[in-house]
Amino acid sequence: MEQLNTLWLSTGLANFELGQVIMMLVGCGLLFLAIAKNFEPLLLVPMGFGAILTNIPVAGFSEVGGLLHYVYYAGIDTGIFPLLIFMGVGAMTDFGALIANPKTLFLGAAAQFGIFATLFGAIALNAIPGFEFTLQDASAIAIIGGADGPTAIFLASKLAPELLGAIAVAAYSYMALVPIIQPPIMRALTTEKERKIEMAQLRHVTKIEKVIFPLGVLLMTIFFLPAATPLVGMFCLGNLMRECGVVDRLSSTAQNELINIVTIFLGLGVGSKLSADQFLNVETLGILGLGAVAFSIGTASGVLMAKLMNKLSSEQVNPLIGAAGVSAVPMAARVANKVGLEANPHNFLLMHAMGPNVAGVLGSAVAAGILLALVGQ
Amino acid sequence: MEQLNTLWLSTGLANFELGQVIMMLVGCGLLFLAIAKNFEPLLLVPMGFGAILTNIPVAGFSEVGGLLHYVYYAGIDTGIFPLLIFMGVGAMTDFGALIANPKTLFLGAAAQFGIFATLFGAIALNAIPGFEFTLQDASAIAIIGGADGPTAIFLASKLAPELLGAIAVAAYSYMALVPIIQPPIMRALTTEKERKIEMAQLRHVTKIEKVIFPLGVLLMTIFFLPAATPLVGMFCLGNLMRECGVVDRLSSTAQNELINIVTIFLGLGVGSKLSADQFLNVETLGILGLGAVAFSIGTASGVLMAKLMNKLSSEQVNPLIGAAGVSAVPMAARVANKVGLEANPHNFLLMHAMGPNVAGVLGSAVAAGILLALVGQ
Amino acid sequence: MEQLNTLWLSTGLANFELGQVIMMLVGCGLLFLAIAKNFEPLLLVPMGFGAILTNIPVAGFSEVGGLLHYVYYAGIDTGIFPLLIFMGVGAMTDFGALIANPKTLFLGAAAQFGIFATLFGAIALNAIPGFEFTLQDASAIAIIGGADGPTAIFLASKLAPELLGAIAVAAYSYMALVPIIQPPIMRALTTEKERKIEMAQLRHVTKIEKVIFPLGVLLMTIFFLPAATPLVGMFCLGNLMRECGVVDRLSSTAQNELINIVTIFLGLGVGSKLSADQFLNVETLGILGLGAVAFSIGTASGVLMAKLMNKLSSEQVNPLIGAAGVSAVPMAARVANKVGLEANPHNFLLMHAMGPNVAGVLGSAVAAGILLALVGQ
Amino acid sequence: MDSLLQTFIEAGTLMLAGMVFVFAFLGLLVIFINLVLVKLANKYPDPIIQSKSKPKAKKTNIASNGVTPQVVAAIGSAVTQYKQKHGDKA
Amino acid sequence: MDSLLQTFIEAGTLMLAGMVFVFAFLGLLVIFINLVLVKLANKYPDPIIQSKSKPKAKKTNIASNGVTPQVVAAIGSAVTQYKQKHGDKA
Amino acid sequence: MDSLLQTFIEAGTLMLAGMVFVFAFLGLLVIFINLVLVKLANKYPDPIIQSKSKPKAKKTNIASNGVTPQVVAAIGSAVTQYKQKHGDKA
Ligand code: NA
Ligand code: NA
Ligand code: NA
Repeated sequence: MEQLNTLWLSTGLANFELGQVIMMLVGCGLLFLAIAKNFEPLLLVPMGFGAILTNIPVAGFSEVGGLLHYVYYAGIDTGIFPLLIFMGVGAMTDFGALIANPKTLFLGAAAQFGIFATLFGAIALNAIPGFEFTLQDASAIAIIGGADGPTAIFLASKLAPELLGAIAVAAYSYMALVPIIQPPIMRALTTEKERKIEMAQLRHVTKIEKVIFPLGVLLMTIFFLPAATPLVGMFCLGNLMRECGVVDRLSSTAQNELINIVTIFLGLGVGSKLSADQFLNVETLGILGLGAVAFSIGTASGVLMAKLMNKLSSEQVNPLIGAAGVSAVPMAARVANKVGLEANPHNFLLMHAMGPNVAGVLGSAVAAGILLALVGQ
Repeated sequence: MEQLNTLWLSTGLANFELGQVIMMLVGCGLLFLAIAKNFEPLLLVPMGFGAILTNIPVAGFSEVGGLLHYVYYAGIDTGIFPLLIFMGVGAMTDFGALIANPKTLFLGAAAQFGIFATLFGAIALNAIPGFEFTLQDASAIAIIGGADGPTAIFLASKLAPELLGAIAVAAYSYMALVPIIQPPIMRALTTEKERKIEMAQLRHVTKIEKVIFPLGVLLMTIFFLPAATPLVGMFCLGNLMRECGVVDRLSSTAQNELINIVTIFLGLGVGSKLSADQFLNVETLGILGLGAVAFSIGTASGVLMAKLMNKLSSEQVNPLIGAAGVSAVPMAARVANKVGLEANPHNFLLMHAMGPNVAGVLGSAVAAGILLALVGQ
Repeated sequence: MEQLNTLWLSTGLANFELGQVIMMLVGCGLLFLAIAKNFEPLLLVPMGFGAILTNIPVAGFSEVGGLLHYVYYAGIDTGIFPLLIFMGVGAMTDFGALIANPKTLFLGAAAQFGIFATLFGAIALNAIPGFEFTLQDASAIAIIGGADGPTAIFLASKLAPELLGAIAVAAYSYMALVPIIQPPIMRALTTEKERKIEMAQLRHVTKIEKVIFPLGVLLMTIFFLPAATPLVGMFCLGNLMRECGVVDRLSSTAQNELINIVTIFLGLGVGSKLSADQFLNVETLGILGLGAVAFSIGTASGVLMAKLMNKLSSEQVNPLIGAAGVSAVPMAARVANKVGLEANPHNFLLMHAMGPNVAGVLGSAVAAGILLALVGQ
Repeated sequence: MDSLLQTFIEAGTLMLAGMVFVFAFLGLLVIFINLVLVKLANKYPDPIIQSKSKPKAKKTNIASNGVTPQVVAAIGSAVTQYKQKHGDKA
Repeated sequence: MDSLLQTFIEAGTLMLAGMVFVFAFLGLLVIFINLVLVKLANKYPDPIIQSKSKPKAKKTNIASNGVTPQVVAAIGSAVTQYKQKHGDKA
Repeated sequence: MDSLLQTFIEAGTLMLAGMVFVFAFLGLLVIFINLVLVKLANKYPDPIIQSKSKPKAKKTNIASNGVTPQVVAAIGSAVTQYKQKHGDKA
């Protein structure tokens, strides 16, 4: 009898709290978005699952001795997992389109206005009772506008670990929503004629350019923004391994097995931060709202920058590729391509949009470094 | 001269103790079984090797600073390695046969009687002088009857780490001996006519059933047995990654590179517990004996349950597939198929036996959770 | 304004020290050698990159909380990474040529004279003011003569961690320089006639010999030199997994994904020891000089041993394969083959040179064990 | 001896509670499958040409006989070219 | 309210400094590409038959149509053998 | 200077002891190979058609010329089919 009572007391049913139930539903919601709607499934499947596990009563997944506790503290609190993901992403990135058309770097730069405008907005939210974002919090939230998952997780783990769950959810959700968020903004800010602009074919980029490029980026980051070197450095290491041609087996492992292993653990670890007390509050609503604003502003800034560049230079760029500057590689570039095809069925913008797209990755890593340097500690 | 003396004193010959020599021979025995007899080689090769390494005098593999020390404390003491193996096994498991014929779950449940009867037997052994198994010890030993390596290692690391080596040896040895242990029991408990029973072809299982199934299993475990959620949760995560169809690269890595890497370390770490003081005692003999009993009882229970089901229902099941309920995937299912073919050369039971086989995995994870909930701490 | 000042103070430009700049140039030099000259790129690319990262001011890669700090202390200080590399190398090594012609073990033994002569030389350098190598330091330096990267890193991490960077640079550089260092020595010590010696075809080696060989090597190491068992043990584990034929998936992972992952981290971690204060001193010059001496002496000893064996036995060996005894697998064997072809275009020595080549790996692991046993602690 | 008896009783209870729980749990799973999954299967049947099963089938195809459709196509084309080059008499 | 204003000003400065820095940094990269990389590209053009692009091309070839040159060769040889065996009338 | 001499002697002893040990160790390995392994090889020779070497050979085969036996079979079959379809005159 006592045994049965022990067993009953050890069940989930006897120990559930409402918050845990809600957070499990949130986890199920993430799984649904990932599996049924194909929303960034590689991260959202383990993350949604991690959210369920961490909220199981009694089981103690995220307490000392629990699996997710180890995963979080060994991999995310230290920054190791996002940095390894960044190395893998670097090994997957081809900077050819960017090197062939360096002007697109300005589009990637302009799109970062989404980050900094959101930072301002997050502080402004403090005027509403209930919100009390510090500068650190606001910076971690603003980076959602960078549309780059590992960058957001890395920065949030350094500046506002208690917001990490909500920030990651927002970042990956909006990245998945890029095909829905961006097109109306792109169409509203451009004329039919602009969307029809065809761009010159990109020049051939030689091997040596691709090898020296990551080293040059790293060198400049070292000179001007050491705080960004963890992110930029690991990214450039991955890219150098890809391009140098003498360590193909390392590059392949970084792009495949290593990034897959780390992605599973990163997702679980981020999911473990989706606990009721950290997620179920008005701040999460603020984060979700600000994230949407950040994406929209970033998209608009990229498009407007392209239009400005067309004013200043005779060589015309299709302003649609400016939207790809938010990063969200390669989704944003595909969106630019698709909207372009609607206006001109013979106009393939994909390769041209890859320039601002990868520029956006660098841009948000730089922005993260600036925020770390200015509001870190 | 002094140098030569130092060198001599540093040799193994000058430092061997008898127990170490014997344990090295045990390690060599495991290697022999693995390589020459094909006994669960994936785990027994690293485990036998680990047993040799850990018993080398002077070298200190399992002392602070030694490789096996790190492997054991980082991966097994924390439970991380068995859980990752379980995730990989989940990603390899197809629940189709089980979903198509859910009644086979009862066969998987019945076979767990091997575990609980052995628990009783282990306590009974205390009546013999020399045996002093606590309830924790007895539970860790009994789980051998679950015929599931990672489950046994996980439970033993939590309840009786000092018995871990012997338990793992017994569990994997008997899993390898399934083709020898099971057939006589199966034949003794069934009539020729029963062994000839042909079963209806399994219905087609849709994708959505396979996706929802692991979530349903997890949900029920959360409700009724949170203590089992580490094992069941990681298993279901692996299975969900397999079936959801949107994270194939993660599923593939979990089934291949990640499980391979972890298997090497798990084997080495378990082998590091095969030290003379923990293995060379009468308790190990008890464990080996109880393990054989557990397997036999589990097999018999599965077969008898199938016969009982045939009495109660008009839809007949071949009782041979009941033996597959002990798990030992997929060996036990193959044994059922083979014994079935002897009686009826046109009767292929393999797919039907996969149902109880994977049910047995769930069943022993549930049993492990019950033991953790009732005697843990 | 204050913000801008903060930003300026956080730049690299405001914080650079001369030593850091020089060490970054050293890192770039290693990258150049790896990429443009194909010098052991698998290790030198991550190592050169690690050298750059660790010397970035402000970023703190190698301070508590930095990525390279974790990598170094978790993987190199513990010895785990070199041992895993050694396991992978074992899984890649075919001892067939050695078993078929066991005499070549003496060539591998002779080449280790490079190690012990260099040990003597390093102590001798203490006579020059500015050098103060302890026996530990001298031993760690001398192992460069073993021409085996992971062995050198493992020994240096145990005996002289503050010299690890310089020792790894020297070891890998000279391994890459084998095709330049060895041929003149080989030609100088042999006559045209000797270089033309053709060797009998190697006998077929059976599977059981290949399976038992690593176990025999391990057994002898346990008996006579337990201090070498970490290195030799992991090597033999890898080799056993390769040859036993029942764990091919583990062997494949050890040779590919696992060794690739570990190589990236090993390189980064070793690179993190290339800091100005530990590298920019006269001792590094001594290490570089002694390393070259060690390689040359090892090469010469191997060749001379082969000539001595020809004097003592009627069965002739081509003395060129003696040079392969330094290990540097498989480069040294290829060099022997190439120099042999110059003298006799129909004389393919590659397979014959693989015997001393892999013997050299065992030989230097044994030498490392001796040094650990005699001067360790 | 008394404490042994007590342990026995404890072990017996454990055995009973355990088996009851295991059967109850897996029995609930049977109900879950029969009620929930079967309904889901009827409501969301697999599309006739599954987008996912296609590449799988292709992979199996390659794995089982090592010949891809492309190879077959290439053979066809090679035979055709050969025919044209050599003036087929058929 | 005062502290809110101060935070606003801080946030504004941050926004300004950040955007200036991002533009400056990526602008310098533009200069780096136009000055350094383009010069390097002129000085060290890719060899006409790139040693690296060859295996890549091969891989793509296999990936895109699944037929390796070896298969084509094998087909040719099979056709030849068949011709010889069956006495070609062409 | 005295301590230097002492270190020299120590290094010399180390050199001697080390080389003796290395030669002794690898020499014992020679004996091990000649006595144990060779005997084992005679007692347990490889089966003539090694079960393990078969897949290996197959792999090498694929690796070295990219043509699997299946492809060859497919070619044969394609040629046969072509012959049948077009009415072989051979
Ligand atoms: Na971005
Ligand atoms: Na089981
Ligand atoms: Na060597």
